[in-house]
Amino acid sequence: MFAVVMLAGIYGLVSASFFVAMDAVDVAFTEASVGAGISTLLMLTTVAMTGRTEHMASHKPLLALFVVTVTGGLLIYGTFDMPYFGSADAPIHNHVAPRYIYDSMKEIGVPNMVTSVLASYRGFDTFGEVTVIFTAGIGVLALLSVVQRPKSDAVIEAINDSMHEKHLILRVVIKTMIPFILLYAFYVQFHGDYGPGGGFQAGVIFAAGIIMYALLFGLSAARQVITQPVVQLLSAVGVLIYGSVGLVSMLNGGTFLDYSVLSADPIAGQHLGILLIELGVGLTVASVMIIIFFSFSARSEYQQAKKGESL
Amino acid sequence: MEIVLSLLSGLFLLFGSFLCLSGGVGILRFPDFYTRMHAAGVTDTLAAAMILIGLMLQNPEMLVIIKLMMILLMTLFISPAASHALGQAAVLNNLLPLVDLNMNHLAKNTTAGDESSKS
Amino acid sequence: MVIAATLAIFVAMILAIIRAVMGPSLYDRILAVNMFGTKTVLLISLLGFVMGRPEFLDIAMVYALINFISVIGVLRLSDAFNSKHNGPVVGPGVDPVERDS
Amino acid sequence: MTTILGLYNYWIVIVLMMIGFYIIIAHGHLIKKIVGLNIFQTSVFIFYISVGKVEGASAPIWQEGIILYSNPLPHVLILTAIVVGIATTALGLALIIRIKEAYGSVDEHDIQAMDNQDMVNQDKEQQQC
Repeated sequence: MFAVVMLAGIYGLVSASFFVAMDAVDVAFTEASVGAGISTLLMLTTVAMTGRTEHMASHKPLLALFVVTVTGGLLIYGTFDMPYFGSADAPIHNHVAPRYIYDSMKEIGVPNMVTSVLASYRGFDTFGEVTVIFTAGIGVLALLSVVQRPKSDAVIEAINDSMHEKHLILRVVIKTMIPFILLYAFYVQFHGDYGPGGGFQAGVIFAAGIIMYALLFGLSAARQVITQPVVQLLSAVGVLIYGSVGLVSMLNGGTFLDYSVLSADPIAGQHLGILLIELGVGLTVASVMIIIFFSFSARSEYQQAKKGESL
Repeated sequence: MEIVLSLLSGLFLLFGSFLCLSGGVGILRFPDFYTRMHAAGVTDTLAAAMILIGLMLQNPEMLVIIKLMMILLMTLFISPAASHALGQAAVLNNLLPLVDLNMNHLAKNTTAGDESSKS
Repeated sequence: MVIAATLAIFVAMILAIIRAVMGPSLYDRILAVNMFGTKTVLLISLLGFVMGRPEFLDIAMVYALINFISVIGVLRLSDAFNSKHNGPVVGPGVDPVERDS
Repeated sequence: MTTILGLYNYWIVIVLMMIGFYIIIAHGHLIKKIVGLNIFQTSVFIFYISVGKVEGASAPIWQEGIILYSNPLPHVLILTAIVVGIATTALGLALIIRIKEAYGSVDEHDIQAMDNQDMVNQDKEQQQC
């Protein structure tokens, strides 16, 4: 099982390099921060909690193989009518894409077309996605949250000391690196208009910094830095910021999420709107990732404590 | 000046690629975990440094050079720390290095250890 | 030269994948994944130069960070695996824990 | 020959997709099913991104002197999909943890056997009443 998870991690790394080769730098950025780091960690936590063994008898390969081959064959038959790889006159490039590519600089004024499409042209879509992420965070919280008394300072100190001896070098290295990671997350957040980056990526990087802290200093210590209520509040605030930007633009006489009316100059309004929205996205993504990780590791601690009692 | 720079960068890149390849061969061919770690850890750091310096010499833009330097610094920070963590975890969990106490039978024991580690 | 370096890194990555698939111990896999990650950082920065838009080094930077985080995380979690059964040492080069896969 | 060179990206996607599909339907282990689902998902990402690529074009970030860009629309769709994907994966893993706590197993067949056993027991109880 462990090997499966590690190879899945490598798969994430490979696909990110593939995305770079395909010009999709923003996607590569996201995949790099999500696919390689957080998903591997979550899977490993789950494997650690559910056990590593597997029955080999429970396969029914022949029927499955048959179904898969037939489906694959049909799909390959379907590809013969598809436009060739890389051809510029494929239908996908002739519908809305030219407007995004050639007019977005005039209409939005943001060099990164992915950001302008994400936050402005298709702001509705992104609003939906952010809500889905928020809902998933709530779902994880509902499934895994453990009622626990806050530990006393002495207990936290004891855990801290025991880890201090074991991971001294790592802790020193990471302590020096965490400020830079958080700073870098802010850079990604606010540089998203000009280069690859944006709220989604920045949120994940920020969360990764906090997760690193939690891994080496213990969950309780991390919870003292960022308490559970604060994260939960922030995840809701992010969605709220997004929605209220839409409402404010409606109050100013535009349509929902039309940022041109936010300021006297439409381009400046677009800039302001995109900035605020990316902030909302970043807040929600970061806090949902932190919530997910905290819930997983708190559950794992809870299970271990239960095991200790029953022994 | 241009020619010297591109020549230098080519040399750095060549050396970096050589180190990369030797590290790859090392991680595949060495007999036990600790020697493999040596191959990967040592060559990785230097190879990354060489390739990044080679790239730095190729590009005149300041921003790109600064970014490359940050990547280089981070690699120099991260690689040894990760190697240390790996080695420590392996030692603490009773993964023993392939040591031959009886030096005369080095070749024989190595193959035996290799087989048992594959099983 | 840049392209040659890219190819060399590619070959090294493939060798690392072979090691990650072969195992045999858990730490070998983590080592291979770590090496694969550092190679990916180099590959992405080289790819930026090959494609003529070297501004995209940000991705390589993220990669370096995230790779480190995941290695540390995996090691911490594998501690949790192994603390359960710290059995007797089986033999040189054989990890007492890795049994499945 | 031109067909092969022109369409290979779709075929790679299909192969990946079918690998994911096979893992989902053939394996009983729930975490493996999630891994399979992830592979399937990534194959769809690769499909979108490869469709958006234009030969000889550059990344869609505006720069002086570059005329041809790849299509930014699929990038946007996939970018959000990746983050949503990790959120939903986390939800699935959370469900698996609860299943393990409730049944003591993460194998589909064991769980189904236990469910059937429960149903039989309930039927017996009802008959006795």
